[in-house]
Amino acid sequence: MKDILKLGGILLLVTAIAGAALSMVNAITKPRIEEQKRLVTQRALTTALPKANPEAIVPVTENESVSHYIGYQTTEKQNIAGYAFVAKGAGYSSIIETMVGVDTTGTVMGIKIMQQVETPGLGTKIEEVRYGESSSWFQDQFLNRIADGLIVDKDGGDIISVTGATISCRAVANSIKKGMGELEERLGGFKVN
Amino acid sequence: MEKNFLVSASPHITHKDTIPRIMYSVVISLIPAIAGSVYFFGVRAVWILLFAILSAVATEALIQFLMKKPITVKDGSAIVTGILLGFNVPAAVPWWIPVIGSAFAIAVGKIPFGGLGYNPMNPALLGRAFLLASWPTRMTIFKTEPTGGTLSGIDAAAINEYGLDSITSATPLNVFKTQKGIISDWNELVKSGLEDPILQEKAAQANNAITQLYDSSSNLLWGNVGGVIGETSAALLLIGAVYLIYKRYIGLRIPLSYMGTVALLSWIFGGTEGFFSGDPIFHILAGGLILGAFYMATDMVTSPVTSKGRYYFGIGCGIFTVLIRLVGGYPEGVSYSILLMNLAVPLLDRYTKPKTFGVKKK
Amino acid sequence: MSLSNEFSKGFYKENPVFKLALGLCPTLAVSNSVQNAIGMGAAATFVLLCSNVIISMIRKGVPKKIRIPIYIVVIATFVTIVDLVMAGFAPALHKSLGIFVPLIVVNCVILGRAEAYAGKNSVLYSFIDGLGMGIGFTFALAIIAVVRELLGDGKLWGIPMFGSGFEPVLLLILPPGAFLTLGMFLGLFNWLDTKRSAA
Amino acid sequence: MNLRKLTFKGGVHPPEFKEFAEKKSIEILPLPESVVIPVQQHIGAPAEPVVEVGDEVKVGDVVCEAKGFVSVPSHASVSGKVIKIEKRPHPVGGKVLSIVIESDGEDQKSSSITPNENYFDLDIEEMKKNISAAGLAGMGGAAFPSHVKLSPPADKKIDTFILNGAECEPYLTADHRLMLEHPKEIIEGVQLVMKILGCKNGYIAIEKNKPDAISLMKKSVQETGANLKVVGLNVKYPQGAEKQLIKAITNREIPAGGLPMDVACLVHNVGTALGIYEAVSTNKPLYERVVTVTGKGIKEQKNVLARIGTPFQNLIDFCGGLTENAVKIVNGGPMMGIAQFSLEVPVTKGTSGILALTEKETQARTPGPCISCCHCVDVCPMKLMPNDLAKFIEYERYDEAHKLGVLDCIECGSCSFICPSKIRHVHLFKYGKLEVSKMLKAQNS
Amino acid sequence: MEFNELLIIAVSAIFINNFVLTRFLGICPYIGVSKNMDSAVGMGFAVIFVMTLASMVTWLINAFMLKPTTSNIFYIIFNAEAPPDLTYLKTIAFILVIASLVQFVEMVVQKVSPALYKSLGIFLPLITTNCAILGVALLNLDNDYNFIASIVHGLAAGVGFTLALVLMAGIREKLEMAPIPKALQGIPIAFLMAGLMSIAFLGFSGLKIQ
Ligand SMILES: Cc1cc2nc3c(=O)[nH]c(=O)nc-3n(C[C@H](O)[C@H](O)[C@H](O)COP(=O)(O)O)c2cc1C
Ligand SMILES: Cc1cc2nc3c(=O)[nH]c(=O)nc-3n(C[C@H](O)[C@H](O)[C@H](O)COP(=O)(O)O)c2cc1C
Ligand SMILES: Cc1cc2nc3c(=O)[nH]c(=O)nc-3n(C[C@H](O)[C@H](O)[C@H](O)COP(=O)(O)O)c2cc1C
Ligand SMILES: Cc1cc2nc3c(=O)[nH]c(=O)nc-3n(C[C@H](O)[C@H](O)[C@H](O)CO)c2cc1C
Ligand code: SF4
Ligand code: SF4
Ligand code: SF4
Ligand code: SF4
Ligand code: FES
Repeated sequence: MKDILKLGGILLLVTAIAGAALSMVNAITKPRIEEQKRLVTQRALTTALPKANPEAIVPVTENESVSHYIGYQTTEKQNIAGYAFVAKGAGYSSIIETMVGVDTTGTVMGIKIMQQVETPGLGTKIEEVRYGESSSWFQDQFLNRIADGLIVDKDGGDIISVTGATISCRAVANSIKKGMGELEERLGGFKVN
Repeated sequence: MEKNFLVSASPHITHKDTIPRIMYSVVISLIPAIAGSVYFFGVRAVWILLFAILSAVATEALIQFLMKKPITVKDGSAIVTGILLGFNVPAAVPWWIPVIGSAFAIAVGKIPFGGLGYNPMNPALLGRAFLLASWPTRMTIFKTEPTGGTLSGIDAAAINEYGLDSITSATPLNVFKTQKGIISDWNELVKSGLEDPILQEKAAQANNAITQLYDSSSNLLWGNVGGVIGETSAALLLIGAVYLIYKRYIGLRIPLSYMGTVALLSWIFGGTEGFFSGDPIFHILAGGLILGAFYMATDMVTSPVTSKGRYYFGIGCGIFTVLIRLVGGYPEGVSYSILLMNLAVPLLDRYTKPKTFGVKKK
Repeated sequence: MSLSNEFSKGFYKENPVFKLALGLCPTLAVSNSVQNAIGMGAAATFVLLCSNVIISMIRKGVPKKIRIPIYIVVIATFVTIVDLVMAGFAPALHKSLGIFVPLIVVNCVILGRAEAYAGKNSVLYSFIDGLGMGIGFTFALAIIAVVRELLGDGKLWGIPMFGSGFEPVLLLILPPGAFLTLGMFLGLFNWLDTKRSAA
Repeated sequence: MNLRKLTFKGGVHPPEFKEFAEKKSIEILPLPESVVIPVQQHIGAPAEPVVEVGDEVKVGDVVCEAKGFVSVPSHASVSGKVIKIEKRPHPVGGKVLSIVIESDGEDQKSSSITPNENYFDLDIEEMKKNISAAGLAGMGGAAFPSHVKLSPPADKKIDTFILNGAECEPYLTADHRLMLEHPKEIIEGVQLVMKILGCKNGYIAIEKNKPDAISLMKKSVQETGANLKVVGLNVKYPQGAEKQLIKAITNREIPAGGLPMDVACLVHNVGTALGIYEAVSTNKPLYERVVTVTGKGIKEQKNVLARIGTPFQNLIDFCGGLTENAVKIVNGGPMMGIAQFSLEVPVTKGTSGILALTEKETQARTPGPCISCCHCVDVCPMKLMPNDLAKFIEYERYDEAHKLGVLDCIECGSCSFICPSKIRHVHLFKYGKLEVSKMLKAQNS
Repeated sequence: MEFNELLIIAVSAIFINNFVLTRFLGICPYIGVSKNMDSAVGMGFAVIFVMTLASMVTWLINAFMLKPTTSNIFYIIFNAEAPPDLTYLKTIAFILVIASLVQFVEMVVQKVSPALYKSLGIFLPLITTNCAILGVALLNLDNDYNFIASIVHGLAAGVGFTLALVLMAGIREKLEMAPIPKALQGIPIAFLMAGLMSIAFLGFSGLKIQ
């Protein structure tokens, strides 16, 4: 019995030392990790809403979760530059999450794929940046389109899909299209040009 | 002086079947289907089959030579593997596709496990699965018109002139699947309260397309459809199969239980209007089911030896085929379902051992 | 045994992956690109080094009965440190290695070395052993990754290596490619061994 | 009879080649110059020589005595002088102690061979004694002492006797000829057996490829008024194996490791039945038997009545000798027979045929890999898995081979016959059975 | 949670993202214990059992001890100002919990059912350092599964592992009696076989279950 107590004590001591060490490391890294997480969303938002002031993009919540973001042109939160939302669609092997920015007329201003676990070399090419270019050719196709134009070639539209990955591409296009429909409803309609 | 007589254990006579005899019979039985493939796809088909066969045979011979083992390509099994691999690629692939596919089938799927008789999975199908995973685009361009083309794939001229799509003809199952996808997308939208006129229009078209597909069984039977080289004509494949059945090199347990399961399940689940609205005939004739059920699921090496085991094997193949066709990532499920069931063969054999004569059932 | 020997054994003679068949899960999982492989290798080497050192330092005070739990706590601590630091400073790598960073805890190489080596040897030797084994592990991951990334993706360290005409063997960066490549390498090393002992 | 097909599951259809000899009446072989009588021609304990070199013997004199119950005596098959008692090659393999008798050419019969009047009314024990004294060992191949079979333990009642006239082995026609030439005697033999056992159901089972034998037997049964059924069996090898035969006729399955008496049956071969008739009616011991000398390697295929102990060479010479291309000599049929090194070996009680095969028929078979074609599993009449068994034995995993039932194998050879890869299952199984028995013995002790 | 979602989790863990064949978890036992069918089955059941249990326990630990919620027991006991976020301790907490759990299960099984212990017992200690168990706990966390979903995921992951293991054992028992080139015998051929198995399992990739 005494033996067990002693062994338990040693183990507890070791664990406590470990815990203490970790809490120190955690204290140092925690802010950075959180900053990194925030940066991911922030970067996506700035890509999606290039015209908005990066400091003036605010989340809109509905039932305790973010439904979409509103981007203002100025720091004082005036003049809406556009809206952003996260579109989710089932791809080939994962749910693809895309940050989408649209202007007030319902035209896509920018998109950024945030999360996908598609097949390397196939579905992952929806994020491919060609050698010598600076942005993804697939995602660039979505710019300046309205919802009706978001159809991939295989379905009769003119968004060229990544060869061999129609499913992933269709998921992106369809999820954005669907998200824009929902956004339109929420806003009570886009402005007509 | 007396002569020395041969001495060996009984029996002293054996049946005339030998491994080469069986393998070459399979080759013969495939001749109608080969002829059909030339008719449908032009001389390209010949080249592709030739490359596939040569690569299979050369790979086997080369490895055995390097390992200083007896070279056994004379037994004909590599030839069968080569033909069946060639049958499993579309006609528009460049020459290196069948070459690499056959080489993989033999060098990875067969020789490492000890060669003929020891490979746990169907080499030709492994070759196909390898090609499909590695070059999915190459492996899914189908065309129906017989063309010469160049050895490196489809003519560049053709691509420029018509655009890729005009020589890309989807397989019936492909059409079936995309159209079904459109209908279900549409239903999704309706469910979420949105009605998109464009999609509505497309959904109506899709319904139409599926009906038309169902009506085209005679084309499916004779093979006038897109697909890999060997799968298009059900009738020509069946001629060869009848010969093999007559020779008793393949039995009916696997093909019948396989096709029966596909027919039943596709009838129940395959329709667009709820249960029991699918078209079993379509599902049997479209795609590679006939090729798979008679030539690949029946590969002796990779199917069970017990008679109950063979029924279960066929049923399992059928279930996976329908599952993949209806909800899987590919339009066609035959190759994967056979590969999956190959994995279960040792278990099937183990648990379906016949009851020894005179041993009471428990 | 000399120090240099202790250091170099991890490359070939006692290579943890090819010879001892340890740490196979991460080997398979992260060898789809050289970047991932080196990242994982570095993380594992760090943990291996630190835990070897600490364990050989405290080995005399550790009661035999609970040495494994204690080793695990020590290892888990360093793993968590790596995990946190990586998440903070190399988020992209952290994301692509996924749960395999925390899983270094159960990596058999590390516990294996703790039990087989650090628990019995001096700090200096344990340090060298950890370094050698870690680098050997990284080396194994890297050569598998080179094959897989080069042939399966046409790239090395993310940089395209072939002209646009090259169509990579996608299968190699898919899960089956991991098993097949590792299997081939294991066979190759076996074969080299038999050739060696024959010569 | 019900509509159930008279057959069993599995089996093969080897080419029959019965036409070589089936139309040839039994010819009597001239007396040989000397005969070689092995002390072991049956299953059980070897018999013990009771003559010495130099002794004069007459045909039918006992030359070696049964030793124990499961054993049979053997008799001189020629009259003359015992010239040697030494080990001689035996058709079943190896060398066996044998009594060599030089014939004096007179063929004097022993005085003990005397007809019994009213033999049918003999006491049952008396009959069994006659059978035992006649040295009868089953002539269907296994050479099991007949009197033992006829003395089942008290708790095993036998209600069915089956006369095995299947003769399913290709080439062989000895039983067929016996049925055509001695139908009445055979039927009497059957009736004697049924009387000894007190059983009611008697069947004469003949494969349908011998329609003349079936109709003659039917006619003879009618004429003698015997209470017997003649049944035609589907032509399929090994229809004549007793387990399969009993299954086909009675639908009873002998339990694994069991005997016919476990399902209240008894099976005897046609030759044995005739022998029983002769033993009971005339006290004639088993000193001669019908042997089919056949095969493409024989110039003139014949059925000959040969004295036990006659060297194979004599029979072959009588049939015109071997052809140029004869390369293999088999004691018995091609499916279960045993290949011989030389023609010195003697005809024994179990020699139903001498088969000479030509080069073309016996091309050297190099076994290939098993391609799991499942043919062997389909044909095995014992429903074993010969492919797996062969592998287990090849890799010396006798424990698994035992579990898979290697001891139940009847060595019929169907699996090896059908195998496209020419795997020598039976060879492996014979060896495997020995190893398994060794293993079991070791485990028991 | 809806039945459908649970079904998806289960099918995914067994077939689509099979733990062994696509996630590369539990490779050591997969290679090490698949030489013989009986031990494969034993190991399989042991893993299913421990995975389910570990999913359950680690979920509870995470929800009530590590996560910064108002139901955190440290928050409740020590009446702290704000619930502490201890999730950074998950690795160390989970590994210790799993190790003690396995030890505990071993003891209980030994007491309660010596027969079961005989067939499973030898596999239990092996499981402690099996990354599949820790992996399932971490994945439950990553995917934000609730209690029921975690249990289903753990169970299905175990079943998927067992499926791969048993299939492999069947095949390897046959490979024991095959003329495999010397250099490939043993572990190398097992990996090649795993690769081929994994190719067959690609057939499940992209499966859409509604
Ligand atoms: C191993 C493997 C992985 C695949 N991954 C993806 C993927 O990530 N995204 C996708 O859309 N399709 C994927 N596919 C699906 C096929 O490429 C499918 O046939 C293709 O989407 C249809 O061809 P298409 O894009 O030319 O229409 C994958 C197929 C295989 C064999
Ligand atoms: C494969 C096989 C085939 C047999 N075929 C025959 C046959 O055709 N005719 C026959 O009389 N005995 C045949 N036998 C022997 C019988 O099983 C049985 O031993 C015999 O009929 C018993 O009669 P006996 O004691 O008079 O020899 C065969 C045995 C085996 C194992
Ligand atoms: C030890 C032993 C005891 C036997 N006892 C009997 C028996 O009591 N009754 C019987 O009919 N046959 C008996 N037999 C003979 C077998 O039933 C069978 O006829 C013999 O093994 C040959 O059959 P086969 O030619 O079909 O292989 C016995 C065989 C052996 C080996
Ligand atoms: C009826 C039959 C079907 C066959 N099917 C295939 C096949 O689908 N794929 C293949 O590679 N080989 C096939 N073969 C050839 C051979 O069995 C194959 O190469 C072995 O699997 C290699 O060990 C077949 C052979 C026969 C007799
Ligand atoms: S002796 Fe041979 S051929 Fe004759 S019946 Fe018996 S087994 Fe058949
Ligand atoms: S295993 Fe035995 S009983 Fe079965 S077919 Fe072969 S030799 Fe005949
Ligand atoms: S199996 Fe053996 S004991 Fe039985 S009859 Fe055949 S040879 Fe004789
Ligand atoms: S018949 Fe020959 S090749 Fe066919 S399964 Fe049996 S042993 Fe194998
Ligand atoms: S590293 Fe995963 S089980 Fe060993």
